[in-house]
Amino acid sequence: MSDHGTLTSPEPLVRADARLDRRRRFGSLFDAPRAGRVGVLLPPLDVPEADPAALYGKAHRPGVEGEVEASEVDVVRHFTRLSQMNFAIDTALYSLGSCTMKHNPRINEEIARLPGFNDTHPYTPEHLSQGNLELLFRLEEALKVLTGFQRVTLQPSAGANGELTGALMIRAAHVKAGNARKHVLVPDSAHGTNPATAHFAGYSVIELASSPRGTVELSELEAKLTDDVAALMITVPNTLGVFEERILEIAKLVHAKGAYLYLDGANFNAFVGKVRPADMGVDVMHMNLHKTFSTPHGGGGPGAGPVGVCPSLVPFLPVPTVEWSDGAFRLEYDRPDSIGKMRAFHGNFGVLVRALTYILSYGSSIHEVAENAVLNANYIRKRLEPFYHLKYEAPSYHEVVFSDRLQAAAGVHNIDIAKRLMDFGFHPPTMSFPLIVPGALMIEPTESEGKDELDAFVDAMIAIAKECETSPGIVTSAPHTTPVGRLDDAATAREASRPGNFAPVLRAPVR
Amino acid sequence: MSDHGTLTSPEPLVRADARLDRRRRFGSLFDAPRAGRVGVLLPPLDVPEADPAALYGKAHRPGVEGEVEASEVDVVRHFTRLSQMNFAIDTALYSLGSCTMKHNPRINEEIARLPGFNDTHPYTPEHLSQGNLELLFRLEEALKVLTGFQRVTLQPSAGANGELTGALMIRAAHVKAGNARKHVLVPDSAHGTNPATAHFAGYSVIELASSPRGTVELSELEAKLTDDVAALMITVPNTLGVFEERILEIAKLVHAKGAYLYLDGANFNAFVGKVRPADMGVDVMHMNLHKTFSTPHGGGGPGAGPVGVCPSLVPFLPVPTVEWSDGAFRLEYDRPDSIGKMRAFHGNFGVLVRALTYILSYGSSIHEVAENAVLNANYIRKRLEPFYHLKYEAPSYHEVVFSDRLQAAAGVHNIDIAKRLMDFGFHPPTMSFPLIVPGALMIEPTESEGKDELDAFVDAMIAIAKECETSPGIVTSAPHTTPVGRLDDAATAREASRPGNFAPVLRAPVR
Amino acid sequence: MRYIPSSPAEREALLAAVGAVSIDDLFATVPRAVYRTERPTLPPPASEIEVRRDLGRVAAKNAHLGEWTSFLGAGLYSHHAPAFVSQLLLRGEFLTSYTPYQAEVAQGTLTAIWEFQTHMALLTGMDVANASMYEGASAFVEAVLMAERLTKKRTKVVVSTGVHPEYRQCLRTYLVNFPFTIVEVPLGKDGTTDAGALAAAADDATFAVCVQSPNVFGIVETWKAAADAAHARGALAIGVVNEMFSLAVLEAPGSAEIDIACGEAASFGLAPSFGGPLVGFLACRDAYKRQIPGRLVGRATDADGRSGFCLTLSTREQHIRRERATSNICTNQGLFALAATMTLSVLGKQGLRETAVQCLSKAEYLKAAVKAIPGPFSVAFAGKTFNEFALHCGVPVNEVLRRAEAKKILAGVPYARLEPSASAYRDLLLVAVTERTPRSGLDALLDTLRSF
Amino acid sequence: MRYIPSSPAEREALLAAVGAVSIDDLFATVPRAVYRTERPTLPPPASEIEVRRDLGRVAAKNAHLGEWTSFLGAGLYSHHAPAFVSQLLLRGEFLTSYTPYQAEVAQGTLTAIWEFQTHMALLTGMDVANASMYEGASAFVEAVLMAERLTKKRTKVVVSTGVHPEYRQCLRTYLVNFPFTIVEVPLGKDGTTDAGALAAAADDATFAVCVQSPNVFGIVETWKAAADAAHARGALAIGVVNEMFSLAVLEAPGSAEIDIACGEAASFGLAPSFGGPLVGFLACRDAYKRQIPGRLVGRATDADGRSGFCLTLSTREQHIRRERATSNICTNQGLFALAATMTLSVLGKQGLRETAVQCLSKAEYLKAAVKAIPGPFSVAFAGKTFNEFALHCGVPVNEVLRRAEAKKILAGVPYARLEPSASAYRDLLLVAVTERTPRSGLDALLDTLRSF
Ligand SMILES: Cc1ncc(COP(=O)(O)O)c(C=O)c1O
Ligand SMILES: Cc1ncc(COP(=O)(O)O)c(C=O)c1O
Repeated sequence: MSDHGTLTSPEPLVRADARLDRRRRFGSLFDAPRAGRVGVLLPPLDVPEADPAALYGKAHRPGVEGEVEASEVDVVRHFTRLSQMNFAIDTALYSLGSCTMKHNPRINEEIARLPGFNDTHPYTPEHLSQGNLELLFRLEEALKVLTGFQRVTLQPSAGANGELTGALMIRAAHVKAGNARKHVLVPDSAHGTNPATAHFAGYSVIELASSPRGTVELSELEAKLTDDVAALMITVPNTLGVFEERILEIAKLVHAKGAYLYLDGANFNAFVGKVRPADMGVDVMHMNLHKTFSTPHGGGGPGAGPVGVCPSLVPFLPVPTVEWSDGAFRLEYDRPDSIGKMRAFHGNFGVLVRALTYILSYGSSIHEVAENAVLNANYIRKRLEPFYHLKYEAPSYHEVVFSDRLQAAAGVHNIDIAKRLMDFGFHPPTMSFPLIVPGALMIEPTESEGKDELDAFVDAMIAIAKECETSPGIVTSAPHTTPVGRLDDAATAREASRPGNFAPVLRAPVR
Repeated sequence: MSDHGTLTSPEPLVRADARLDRRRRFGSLFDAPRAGRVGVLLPPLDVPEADPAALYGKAHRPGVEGEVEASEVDVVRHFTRLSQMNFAIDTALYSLGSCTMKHNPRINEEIARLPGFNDTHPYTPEHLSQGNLELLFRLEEALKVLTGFQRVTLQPSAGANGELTGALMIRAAHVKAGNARKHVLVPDSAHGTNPATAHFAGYSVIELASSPRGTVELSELEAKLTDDVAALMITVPNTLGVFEERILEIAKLVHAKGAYLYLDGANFNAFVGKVRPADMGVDVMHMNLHKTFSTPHGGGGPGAGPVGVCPSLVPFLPVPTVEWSDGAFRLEYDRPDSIGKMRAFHGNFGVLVRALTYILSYGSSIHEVAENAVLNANYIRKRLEPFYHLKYEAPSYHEVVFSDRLQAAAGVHNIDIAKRLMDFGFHPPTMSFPLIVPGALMIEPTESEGKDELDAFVDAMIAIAKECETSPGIVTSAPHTTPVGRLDDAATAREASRPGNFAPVLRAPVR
Repeated sequence: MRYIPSSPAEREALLAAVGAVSIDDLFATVPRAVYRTERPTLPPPASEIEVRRDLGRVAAKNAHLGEWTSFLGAGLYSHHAPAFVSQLLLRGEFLTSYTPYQAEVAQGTLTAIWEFQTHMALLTGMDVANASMYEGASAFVEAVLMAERLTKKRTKVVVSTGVHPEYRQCLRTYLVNFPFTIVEVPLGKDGTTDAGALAAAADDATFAVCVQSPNVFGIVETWKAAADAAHARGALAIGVVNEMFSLAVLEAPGSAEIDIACGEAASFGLAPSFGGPLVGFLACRDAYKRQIPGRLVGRATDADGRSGFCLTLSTREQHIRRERATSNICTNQGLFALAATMTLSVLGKQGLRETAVQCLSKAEYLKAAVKAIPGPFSVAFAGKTFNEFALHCGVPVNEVLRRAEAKKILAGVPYARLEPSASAYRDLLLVAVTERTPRSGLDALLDTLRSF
Repeated sequence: MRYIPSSPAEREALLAAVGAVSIDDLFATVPRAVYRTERPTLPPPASEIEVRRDLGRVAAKNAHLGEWTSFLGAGLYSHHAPAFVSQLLLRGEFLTSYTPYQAEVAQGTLTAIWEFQTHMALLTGMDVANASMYEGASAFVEAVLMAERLTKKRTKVVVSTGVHPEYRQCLRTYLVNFPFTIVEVPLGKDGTTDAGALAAAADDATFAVCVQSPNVFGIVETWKAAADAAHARGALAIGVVNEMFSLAVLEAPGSAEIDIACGEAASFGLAPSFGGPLVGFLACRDAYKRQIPGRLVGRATDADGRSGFCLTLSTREQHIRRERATSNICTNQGLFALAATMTLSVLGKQGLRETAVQCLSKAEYLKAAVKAIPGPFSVAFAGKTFNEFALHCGVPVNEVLRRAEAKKILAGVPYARLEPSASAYRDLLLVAVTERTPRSGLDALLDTLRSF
């Protein structure tokens, strides 16, 4: 019996007949009017009851019309049922490239939920928050060890927010040096947040066309690297999974022009413990703790985007920093060149607790993360190369980007392959970028997949490639086993056909 | 759009074609040999390492051959995937009669997990366990209020264990009075644990045939109530959901013979807060905290089966009891007539914490539990009566027992209806008893179902009744939407055909 | 390592399959000068037992709200967190999934986000809301930038100083590189933003007028004053809320002609967690939806007519629009938007209202009692409040804190901590209550004040 | 009430549908004399906020193992509980389902039970194991009753006094009404059950000979002695284990001719929870499986050949066989059998062994150090031990406990607490360690002993 995690024979698990399948469907809690139902009890009011109508007069609002009315039972069931419609890392390999969907250890959740961390207010006096400050201090120290940077700010709320923090520091440094400069260079393979960030930092974006290897073309860089360039934002390995072999020369060129080298550290998972970015000449880099450092993605967030900086950028770090002096930790606000604050309070603290827990768990073995992430991606590449087109052939690191070129001939596109993969029980690859690979299938297995799961995934991808030849209709009409069929297509199509007129239903109506 | 929790149109959610459905199946962790995988790290050993081989010599065992080898990732995924194959109260109405599958509030879980409760050892000195003893004391007090008994022991591990505790106390009392007596009377409608318990207490069982109303036939009782009868074990409301209207006369008859009246309190949910069993003349009763008091059933357990007793049985309670004196709680072992201990330590303490949490949450409104449980069962009865046969027509309390009589004509049996109900998203009713209703469908909705969910369930039952007429094959071949089809049939059949020869596969082989 | 499934033998098999002799082969394109062969200088891997011991000790050094009576607020309020919420958040299907790019396998997340959008829209009285922002301050900044895009070619934003100082500080940080000026309008004697000053500050170059209510001193503002000031000049009015329960008893910004509402929704059951992760929100009129930053979920139907949810209007976003996107936000606060949604669902209409009335009542009780104390304390402003107010201290604020700490009370947030430069407010202590603050706690604080 | 979904209006609709005017109508067959119209005399309903406050204070009165260094064992040992276990146990699909009577909708529970059975069988070296018993003591009683059924018409059970006193006490409680005699065999000088005495006590009326290893004093017994004593007289040998990690370094009962193994499996990551819920187990040779008490899960295939799991051999059970059932057990310890299964899965072969070696090493360290202390303490027995040993105290045991408590140490379990009547053992303190006990804890206990 080979019943364990491998693919079944094509025999159906669910009988086919419409008459046989009577499963219930559940929509939104707002769909079912349950007037008069109650979900919570409060303690009896132990002070005289104030009358808001009398107190506020005209400004009084009698309540929130349209809000849910439900019992605790209704609510627990609703969200339990909802969850059952999600794919997740906890259920199978989640190949969404660039997102580093790795195992999220449960000890992280436990530690982050300790009341001593979780139930503390950010304005608690410092002498009563020494544990929290120690945690921040220790995480910064660990990230300094791993990156080689002089200091690391933990404040940014996510990767993109870290990018902006970095860009603002760069700009502040240039301003301080007398010239803000005008442009930021961004390779055409970059993630969308990079150009967006540059824009929000007040820079215009100049795109660098990639070399045939998918990396930065040095001649292109030199051509565009004027005195008006504030920084080059690169990603290493880049979104093709390719390492910038000539990173040291790139850094030299950039520095020679007085510009800064920004590293998008979203792909730190490919080299954590193996290379310190500061050693490569990187001046500033954000890390996505929700990628490399295993904090859960939570259906879209939260994340945390600490930013490490070289010595010359230290004065510009956001306030406060955490300092140790006279036997105590304290928050330092007195930093005259600081860019200020990126958000209220001290960052996504709970995410930081999880990340430190993870770093302590790996400790000095953390380079194994990178080693196995790269090994797994290469294994997938090797096994799928005969079946899917690989536009860029440079060695892969943590991810590999195929395209649908071979399948497109039969009218099957990356989106179809992605949807069909759902029927096989896997989360699809990333398709929205890199833009330089049309029909991209960006696959990042991470280190937390074992050989058996990699094989199951590869077998599914191969089976689909074969289906594209033998019965492409099955693929283009996929998925067949999910609670709903394709929805986004409809919306996107409608939007495209009536740009500006498309009116999606963004909320429940008030009854 | 009517998309919320009601039944869908017969249109299939899953496409039918075998070629379309490629879902993965997962078996047991023991199926997949993963030699060399590691799931935990221990702290480095901080004392000299002992050599078990040298120490134990012949008795040394080098390890446990055949044990799992898996990474944390494998294990988390395995159990997540397993869980997804279960129906549960948290997903929908769970009609399993007699089991009182009610909402299990999450605050109970939170409180039971407080380290002050959860991480305490039973042999911690009493002065360092005052909180635990207080909890036991308060729960006993609350159960005394609800039952009217003199005392309640919290030690029994589940309902059946409570029954045995009660039976042993009864026997001890008779022995002390000079005659252990020989028999226990048990109605033919009783749950299987009742006769089994009587047997394990050293009594022989005499069955009482039920009246046409499904209740105790007083003439039958009088006929069988000899001086050798130690006790009558009844269930109120009984397993038909019918209240023993003549309970007071029954009690009088039993007491007149010097016998004890034992109440199986599994159905306390039907009258908690409405009737105190001691007021009805009951001498001893167990409660299933995992039923009436909402502690989770956990896929089969744990439960807790506290037993309340009238004054004359108090001396026989298990040791220890919890007493309050001199400003402290203490465990009292010095009870010379005690039956002894029913288990190690102090009972299923964690379950007791959950039950007290629940009782505090309802407080003086706890009678609403019974009121709504009975209301819901009656609503189901009313709506299903036109479609299913009701053998006993006496008023229903917390549950209603239909039979498959009408459907059996078309060759459809209770088991088929049960399996088909799965396709509609509900857990089937109980079928294994009461034995006096052939083809029983014992339905207990509990108070924690709202009108909408009751309606959805009823609609499904009605739809199935109609299918039995129009397309019985769909019902007899159900379920169609579950990860596996019927398994138990095969095993049961094989066992029946080769009694004593059937060799089920009870474990994984050692590779 | 327990988080890396493959055994050494399996890793060898993988290496062999890719045709590599050693792991180093896979890193061949890394410049040798920076390729590290020694292990990182971190301590050895820690077991769960050790991590629990180590970080458990660290956590124990903090004063946490389970053991202290807290009057801390100032933008983050500790309300009731229903027990089921944190337990359901642990479900792997929620916890370990990502942005629902693939709708068919993410209906759970998508439905919940759509419900979050609905809740935020209902509470603020707006037409639409997005899938979440990082937290209140950055949501505020995004709202201001959005207003700028919507009005075009204007350069000035008018901000009440009643807006939380950290929010204003963030605005300065984010706007420094744009040719915009920020004009801050001071508060009047009663603690509300002076309507005249607001109107005066707004001119034809103004793209937004921003107020917060209740403001940082807990004072209820008149939304209409900001709306009028803005609309008189063709600007948009932005309403900031960071105590969302106030919206169950106070006029919604959307009902008072505010154009964009934004702020912090952590009041809905989120643990304070030293200030994050929280959950920002941004809601607005339907006409402005194409300038909303961040994700949006819409309801749609599939080819077979089944209703479902999917990401929509994505062309606003960075992954499509790149440098012309409405924001650079990508990862948001999904899990905590879900937590707030769960909490709101179980609170419901009635729970929202009851909670708000309790908060209000407790604050009123405290204010009345403070006024009755003959000592050096007074309620700083006459304006109406909800669950927080500024206590004027005639003795050093730190002395008040210290005395309270001795009784395990966190008496409040010194305003000086938020804005050290605001010397006029140096003697103010912000005191907040919620439905979790028991009368005994209120009385204990009053006793402390009476001791002066 | 929040746990009762229907609104008052819905309840009215239900009442109307059933044709009742009031709820009282539904209770018409309850004798009026006992039907209560007043509310129960309990306090008013408590909110989550109040329950947390109330029971949080109660819990805080206990000494818990997170804050104390504990050497408590005596049948219940606090081993490492992997973080994921308690989180996955909260999944409603596990938590809020019941006995998997309906296999098609319970494959999760069934698979896990089957794995539990496999783990127990592997550890004990037996062929089969059941789905769980309540806990160790009742598992032991069930094993004895099972042996009686298997041997027929015999009346005597021989039990080593090395079996946990509470287990023996339970045996007396359960057996009192049967015509069976219990013969207890004392321990020899070295703390093991005297093999000769065991053989002598067994006769042709004997149906079972029972030993525990490690026994209640932590001493490793020789299974074979019990097996020989039993088999020489046609009786069955029962082996009790309540420190399951010992089976990773010590001979399995099933490899030493023991017929039935039973005991407590809480060592696999269960919280002590003041003694319950725990998880008992019972394993035996294949030939005896039809006399096993409680549930059994088997692997089977459905009509389409798909592999699955279902309850099997149910005709042993009370719901079918009634008074002739092999036990009256119905509800068992499902969720905690699952917890143990999860823990065992992640420990795996290597983790089991490593944990056992650590336990052994720490106990040996402590024993050696005790022997080196010149004071009034000694190791009571010369027999080999695993992770627990009996410390002979030349000073009052309670004085030792008290001094340790001052350092937040729970020094051990006084044997007198388990069996006050055993005056020969009055001066013994049972001292247990696990892999969670750090060296610093061991040394702190030693310091306390040295202080005498
Ligand atoms: C390459 C790259 N850069 C930047 C980001 C933005 O990070 P975040 O989503 O945390 O804002 C991402 C992830 O989404 C990414 O993959
Ligand atoms: C009527 C009745 N009596 C007794 C029991 C036995 O209780 P338990 O399963 O807790 O041992 C049950 C439940 O299973 C029951 O329904």
